[in-house]
Amino acid sequence: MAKSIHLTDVRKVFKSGGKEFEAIDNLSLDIPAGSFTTIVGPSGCGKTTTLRMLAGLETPTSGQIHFGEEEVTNLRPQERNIAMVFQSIALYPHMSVRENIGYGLKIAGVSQAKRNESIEEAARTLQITDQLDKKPAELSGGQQQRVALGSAFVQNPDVLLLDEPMSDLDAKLKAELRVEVQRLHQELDTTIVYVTHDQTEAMTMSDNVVLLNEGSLEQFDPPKTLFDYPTSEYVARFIGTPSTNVLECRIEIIDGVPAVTGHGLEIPLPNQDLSAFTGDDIKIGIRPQYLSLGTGDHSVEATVEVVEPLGTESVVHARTLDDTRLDIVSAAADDLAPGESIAASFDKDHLYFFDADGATQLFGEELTENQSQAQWGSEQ
Amino acid sequence: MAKSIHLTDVRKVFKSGGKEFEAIDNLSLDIPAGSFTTIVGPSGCGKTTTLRMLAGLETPTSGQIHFGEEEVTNLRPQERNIAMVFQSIALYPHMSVRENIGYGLKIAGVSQAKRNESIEEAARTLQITDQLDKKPAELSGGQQQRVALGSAFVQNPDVLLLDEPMSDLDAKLKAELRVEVQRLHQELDTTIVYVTHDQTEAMTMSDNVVLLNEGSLEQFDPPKTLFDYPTSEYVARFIGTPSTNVLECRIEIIDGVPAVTGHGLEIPLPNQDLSAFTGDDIKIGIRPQYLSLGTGDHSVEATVEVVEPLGTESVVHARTLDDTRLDIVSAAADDLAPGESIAASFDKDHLYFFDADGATQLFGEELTENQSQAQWGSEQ
Amino acid sequence: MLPILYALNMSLFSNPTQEAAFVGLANYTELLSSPDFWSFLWNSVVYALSTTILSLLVGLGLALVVNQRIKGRSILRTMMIFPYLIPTLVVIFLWKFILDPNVGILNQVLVDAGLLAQPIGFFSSLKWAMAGVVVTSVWKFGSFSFFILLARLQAIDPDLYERARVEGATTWQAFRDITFPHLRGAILIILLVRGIWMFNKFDIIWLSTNGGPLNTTTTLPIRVYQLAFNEVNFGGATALAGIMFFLLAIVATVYFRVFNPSEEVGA
Amino acid sequence: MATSSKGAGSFVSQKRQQQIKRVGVYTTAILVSIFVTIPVYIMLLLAFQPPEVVFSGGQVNLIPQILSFQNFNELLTTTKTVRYMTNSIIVTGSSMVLSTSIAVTAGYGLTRFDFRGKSLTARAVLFSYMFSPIVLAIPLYVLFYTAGLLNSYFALTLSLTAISTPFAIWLMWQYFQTIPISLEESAWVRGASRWRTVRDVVLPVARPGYISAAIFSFAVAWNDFTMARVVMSSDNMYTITVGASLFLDRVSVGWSETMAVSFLMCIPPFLIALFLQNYLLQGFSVGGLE
Amino acid sequence: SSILSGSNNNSDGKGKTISYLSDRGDSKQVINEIIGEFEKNHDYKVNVTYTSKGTSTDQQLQKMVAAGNPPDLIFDTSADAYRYQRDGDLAAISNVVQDSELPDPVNVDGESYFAPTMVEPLMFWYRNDLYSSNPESWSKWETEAKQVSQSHNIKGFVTQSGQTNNADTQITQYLWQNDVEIYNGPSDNIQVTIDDGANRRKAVETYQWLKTMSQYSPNGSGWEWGDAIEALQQENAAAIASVGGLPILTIAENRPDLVEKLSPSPYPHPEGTKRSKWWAYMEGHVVRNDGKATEGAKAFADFFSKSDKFMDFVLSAPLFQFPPTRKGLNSEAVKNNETIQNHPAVMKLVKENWDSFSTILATGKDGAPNIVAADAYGQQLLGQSADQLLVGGKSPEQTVDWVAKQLRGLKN
Ligand SMILES: Nc1ncnc2c1ncn2[C@@H]1O[C@H](COP(=O)(O)OP(=O)(O)OP(=O)(O)O)[C@@H](O)[C@H]1O
Ligand SMILES: Nc1ncnc2c1ncn2[C@@H]1O[C@H](COP(=O)(O)OP(=O)(O)OP(=O)(O)O)[C@@H](O)[C@H]1O
Ligand SMILES: [Mg+2]
Ligand SMILES: [Mg+2]
Repeated sequence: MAKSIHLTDVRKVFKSGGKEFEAIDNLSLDIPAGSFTTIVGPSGCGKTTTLRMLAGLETPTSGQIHFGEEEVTNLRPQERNIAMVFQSIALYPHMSVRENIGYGLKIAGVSQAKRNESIEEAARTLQITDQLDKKPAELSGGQQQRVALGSAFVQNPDVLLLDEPMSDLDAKLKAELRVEVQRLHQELDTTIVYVTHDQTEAMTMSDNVVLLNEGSLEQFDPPKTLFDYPTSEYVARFIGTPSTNVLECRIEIIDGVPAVTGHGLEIPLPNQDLSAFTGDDIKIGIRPQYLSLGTGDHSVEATVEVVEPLGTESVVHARTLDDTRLDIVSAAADDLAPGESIAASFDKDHLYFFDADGATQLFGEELTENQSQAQWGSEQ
Repeated sequence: MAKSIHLTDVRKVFKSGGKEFEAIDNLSLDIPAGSFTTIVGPSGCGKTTTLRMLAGLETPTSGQIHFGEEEVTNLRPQERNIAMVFQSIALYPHMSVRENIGYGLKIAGVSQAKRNESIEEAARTLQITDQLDKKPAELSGGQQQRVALGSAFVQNPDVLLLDEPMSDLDAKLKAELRVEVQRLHQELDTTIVYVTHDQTEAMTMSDNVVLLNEGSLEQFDPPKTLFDYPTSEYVARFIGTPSTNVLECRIEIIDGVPAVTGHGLEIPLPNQDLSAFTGDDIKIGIRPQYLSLGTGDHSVEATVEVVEPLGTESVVHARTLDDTRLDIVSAAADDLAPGESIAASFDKDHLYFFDADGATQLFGEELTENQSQAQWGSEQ
Repeated sequence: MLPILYALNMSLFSNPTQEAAFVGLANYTELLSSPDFWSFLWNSVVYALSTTILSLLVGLGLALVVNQRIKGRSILRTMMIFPYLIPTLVVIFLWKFILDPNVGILNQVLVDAGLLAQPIGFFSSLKWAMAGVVVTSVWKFGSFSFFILLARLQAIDPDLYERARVEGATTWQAFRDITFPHLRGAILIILLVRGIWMFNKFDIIWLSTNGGPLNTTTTLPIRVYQLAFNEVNFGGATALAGIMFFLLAIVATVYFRVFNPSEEVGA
Repeated sequence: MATSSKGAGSFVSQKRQQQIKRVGVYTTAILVSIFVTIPVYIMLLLAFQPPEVVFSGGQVNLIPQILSFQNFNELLTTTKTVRYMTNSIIVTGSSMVLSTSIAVTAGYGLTRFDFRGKSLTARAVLFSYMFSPIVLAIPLYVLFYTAGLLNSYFALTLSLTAISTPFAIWLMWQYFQTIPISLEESAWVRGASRWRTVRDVVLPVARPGYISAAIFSFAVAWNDFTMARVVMSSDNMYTITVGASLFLDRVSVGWSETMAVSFLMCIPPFLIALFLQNYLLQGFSVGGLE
Repeated sequence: SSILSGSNNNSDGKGKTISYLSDRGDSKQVINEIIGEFEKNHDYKVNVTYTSKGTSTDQQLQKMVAAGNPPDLIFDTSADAYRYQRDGDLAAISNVVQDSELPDPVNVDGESYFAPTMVEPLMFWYRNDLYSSNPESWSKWETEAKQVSQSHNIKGFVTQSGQTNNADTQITQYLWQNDVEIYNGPSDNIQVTIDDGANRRKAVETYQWLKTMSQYSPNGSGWEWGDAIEALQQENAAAIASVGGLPILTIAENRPDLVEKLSPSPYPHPEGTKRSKWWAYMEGHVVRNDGKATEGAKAFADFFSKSDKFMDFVLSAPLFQFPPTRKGLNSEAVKNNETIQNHPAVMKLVKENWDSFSTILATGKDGAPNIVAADAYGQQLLGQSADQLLVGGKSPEQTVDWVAKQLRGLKN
């Protein structure tokens, strides 16, 4: 039975060599029952720690965790009906792949025959049928990871915790397994919490994404909201590859209308009350995908540094005249050479406006729509 | 001193529980000195095994390996001047991060002071300065991986072997470190062999890409060639995400001209001698990025199954009328609903033509250019 | 191995330390035809098996306990290794002083508490003598398996336990499915080697009961000693040692066949 | 696909099991403490009190009355206990170091190198333990006499090492198999020689293993009576076990002196247990247990 | 001794080092003094190897013999001496023994092979505060032991049994007390006579008495001398058998308050028997004939017996060891010994019974050396017979049959 998950002011402090290290800082989250939540964030931000607290493998230093109505903060892992794939994979070295996958079922008292059925089905899905009789040490990295995944697949937990379960798999297989994980999510009545570094996974699979920043919550929203309406420069930069370009500008009153200036730009913000920021620094963010080569309404001049061909598109790494990095994704960049001068233009609809602290103050589309977005509350 | 690497008819057979398992099958490769070569391939195809043979950790069952002129097939790892980052990371649990990174230098007899300098520089680059005094068990997965990477950074080997060194890092950090690895490659005079599942890495970093398929070489070419001129359906499908769409068609003579038909398509191949295939099955491949929604010169009808929003673009998973999968990448798919009927059109320049065995027979651009490509020989 | 061959050679002579007369296998046939031999063999088997298995269980239990995070485990660990390190001579002193009917404090306490009418001579009663030597042996040798198993326990990747806990395994199941497979090789070797040693163990019994009363604790090695030094029949003694050697060799060969203790959990 | 009732198949609830486990753990700990402490307490009781105090009134007085070194004084002035102890410490120490080193080297070799008949050899070595050591005294004496090695630390150290090494090798062989080879591989590719790898990587990780081997060799050597009796025939060369057995059956030696000498014989084991224990605790174990 | 290379007796110059095997570690100091004097006067060095009591001398001896390195001189019992003589390993030391007043228990064909240095007679000890008088006779022992056991929280007696020297000596002595002739015949034709006619009846009687007494005794199976002494010391038993004044030595240390409550007594005897044999150990020197310094060893044995430190040696355990001659017994040294002075009753017993002191060896016809008895003692068969009776539950008759059979088995 899928359960909702509630974290209330959870903190986790590690003691290491006499020093204290705060891995999770006052994290509160409400994850709906049956939902698929992805945790993302830079390496070392506390994703695994959060998952381990959900599993009962670490006890929060303070705060509570509830599964549904039940407080589980101090319950042991065995007492929570969960399954987990470890980032470290953690296969039993002395058991064959088959036994590894089936171990959870064996514990649950499932009969040999039924177990084998489940195991073989999982193995087929994961394309490791040939490896079933090997020992983990004889597997490749990706095969080991699939075995770990397999042992989660065959179970039927209230909460399924997956810690980067596909980091060692190739894109093609990943794409196939993504579909399988989603199918599983629908079949089993379970709440999934999924840690990943792969934004495609985060974007495509999840109902909600948690973005952590050094142990605190940065944003918790559905993926599309996260992508389109980042609440901060941090989120905007972290989500999406290549990273969102950020240009430092100022707000000036031009012709009585506040406008963003800098980098040769002049973007009037007619009906927005940014007067508070007048004379202040403001930063504008624009995704590389929304920049196009050539001049337009708003364009920035830059010098090409490197062109990285990605197949159908290329990433142009350039620098503006004042040396700010500017990345442009374009399908027509093959003939650009390093050192070449280019112009990159954008539609102001796609802009984000951040204040000096990095909090988002305005989305470009508000300029034209002139209405606040229902999906997001203007935090801070 | 960077050295070229030559594999000649290398085979590797593992014995496991009485059964033999051929992990590498007659692999021959010539990797130029100082180049950056990426090995890609599905999980379990033999990438790690190849790297381990280069490192001297496995001995080929048959065949030779040369570094430059010198045969190293049976040399021990210590006798090859190499550095390696293991897929399994393999940090020394009893040493601090600092000692872990510096161990290779210590072996080489570098003084404590110099060692510390290198270590700290590497740590800065890898953003693990704060972790230097921790033990590996106290690190997050990604931090551990960076420590492993750090220990390769500080060395100065002839050959640097990296086995998925960034699989546990977030996209942003990965992008930054990609640049660092490339800088390192230029600074150090070293040949790099890099195993990865991340196609962006493979495409952006490497001079050449090796694509393995169940232990044998599928294609060995610069990344752009691999992407644009795959020698087989296998390569076309493996490289690029989402995977290349493949439609089964036939060659028929229409109006005296051979043409590809099927799925409602009719693509004349006027000046190509595909008469040998007349009446035969042929497969056409088209990348999802080259499909656009709506009808055109050549278009296929399909029904939408799922739309995956990826941020700036979405992937439309659809099925043709005869149930073949068809993926389309589009920036304007937000309003498509599952079940909707769509048409996807393409430019025949972007087509690949595969015979029944999957070998590429023709590239779409040849149809217009009518000249054979210098970059690729028509293998098989 | 030279001394063993030398000893086996001596077993073919009637009085090998003095002027030796070659008697072939006579020493062997004489021993094997004595009915006492079988009762001594039985005693040896009882003693060896019970001490080996009990010390293994004790050692395993202790190792599992100390492997827990409990307070004072380091003091415990020191205490647990200690009995194994002190000489048998001292062990016997200590246990005699406890079990002795006269100065023994166990008797004193039991009698004072009214639980016993009169002191029991643990080492001199038919009922208790074997138990007495077994307890003494287990006290000394329990820690042998303790420190070996503890070392092995510490080498088990804790991730495996975490995974098992998440999969819902109880403490017992985790022991059965993770701990035991990792300890299996060590346990099998401990059983074998400890078994061999206890089968050949001489000093504890000799110093505490001398093999008595009425030969209830006379094991084959005690008999070897009596033959060699009380009855000055060194040929007989070495022959008996030879018989024991062959018995053990057969058992060990079968044991290796069946259990293959060198097969290890891959790391 | 699977049942959702975790822990089915066990009749006792998790919480209960946990309680049972805790109770079990602490009971064992306490029992063991008592079991080990009582004999030791008695030893101290007798060793540090004059006999007439301990035995006065026809009972063993379990509560200490006064502290006295009379028994030790007696030992140290009328016997060569100090000399015997020194001898024991010398041979035990050397044998422990020697045996552990051999065990580490051979154990590593057995684990990491493949050669024909490897496990057969290893098994054969264990067969040497099967011959009753009682009758070996005479052959050994003959051998040592012939080799002119009687009465030397060297010979005794060697014999004790010969006794402890086979099993110590087994221990290390078994232990090294638990160490992931990738740790070593990662040192090799950095150019560390085999020996260097063993020193820097394998040994620190194998610490619990070789400490077991050291404990074992110590126990064998410190406990030894037979070998010392075979090799040493001069009063100045006796080890403490032999030396003590010489004066302990004197008519005038009672329990008090016996316990006093026992106490002396327990000091090195205690120090060893303490030292190895701390050494074991330092740092870590592979899994980062501590 | 050097650390690296052992000292090999061979290398010390041929025949100039006397290799001496002794279990008298207790008297190490005196022995070293005597050796010092000997080495001053003779061109020999003496190299002592000490062994602990019990079988370790045998063990050491066998090793040395097997290696072709036998000792020249051994300190041992007369029984063992006779055994070595029989094996042809001893050199005669008639001049040492016959020129002096020493007893001559191992005399074969007129040649002496054993130079006694001390005598250790058996003796009983009882609690004079619990026993109403010195019981002496079987029936009185029985009544007294019974009375003590019933009216005090203590056992009146100790019956020892099992494969130990003390049990063996005690049972032998009990049999002797009832005039049982266990053996008969000359040295070369020893017969086991314990189950013949009158002997059998008397032996059964003896075992019967033992069985009766065991009711008032703790289970003494496998007890060494010290165990019985501890029973006395801890007031678990009111009377024990022991060697000389050994109990006094131990108890004086642990329970000084108890010493004066202890009185010596001869072994219990049935009414009307004469006391013919009184077990006394005899220990001394034998010289092997296959050593490298046989002559030196003879000289040392002689020097030892005549040394002015000889009495110091004997008196290193007063009340327990006594000089081997009556002259020695009456010597000033003995008289002046403080411990002996404190326990005149012990001395009185020894003096009065001196003539009936006998070793187990001298149990052939007319005291001829009896190798069967020596071997029986080596394996403690009579001690085991008591175990059969008291622990194993055999009847006295069965016990006699059992022991007779075992003894005959030895003969063959
Ligand atoms: N020791 C071994 N015994 C048996 N089979 C092995 C052994 N090592 C590897 N293999 C098999 O060889 C094949 C290639 O393994 P390898 O580790 O080279 O794969 P890989 O390409 O690195 O895969 P991944 O991307 O999953 O790491 C796999 O199918 C694996 O199961
Ligand atoms: N046992 C520990 N002792 C001390 N610090 C720890 C310990 N475990 C984790 N940390 C620290 O806590 C922080 C969060 O760790 P965590 O493993 O949760 O990161 P993560 O988000 O999973 O990172 P990654 O993506 O690299 O796996 C890291 O900085 C790590 O160094
Ligand atoms: Mg993590
Ligand atoms: Mg791999």
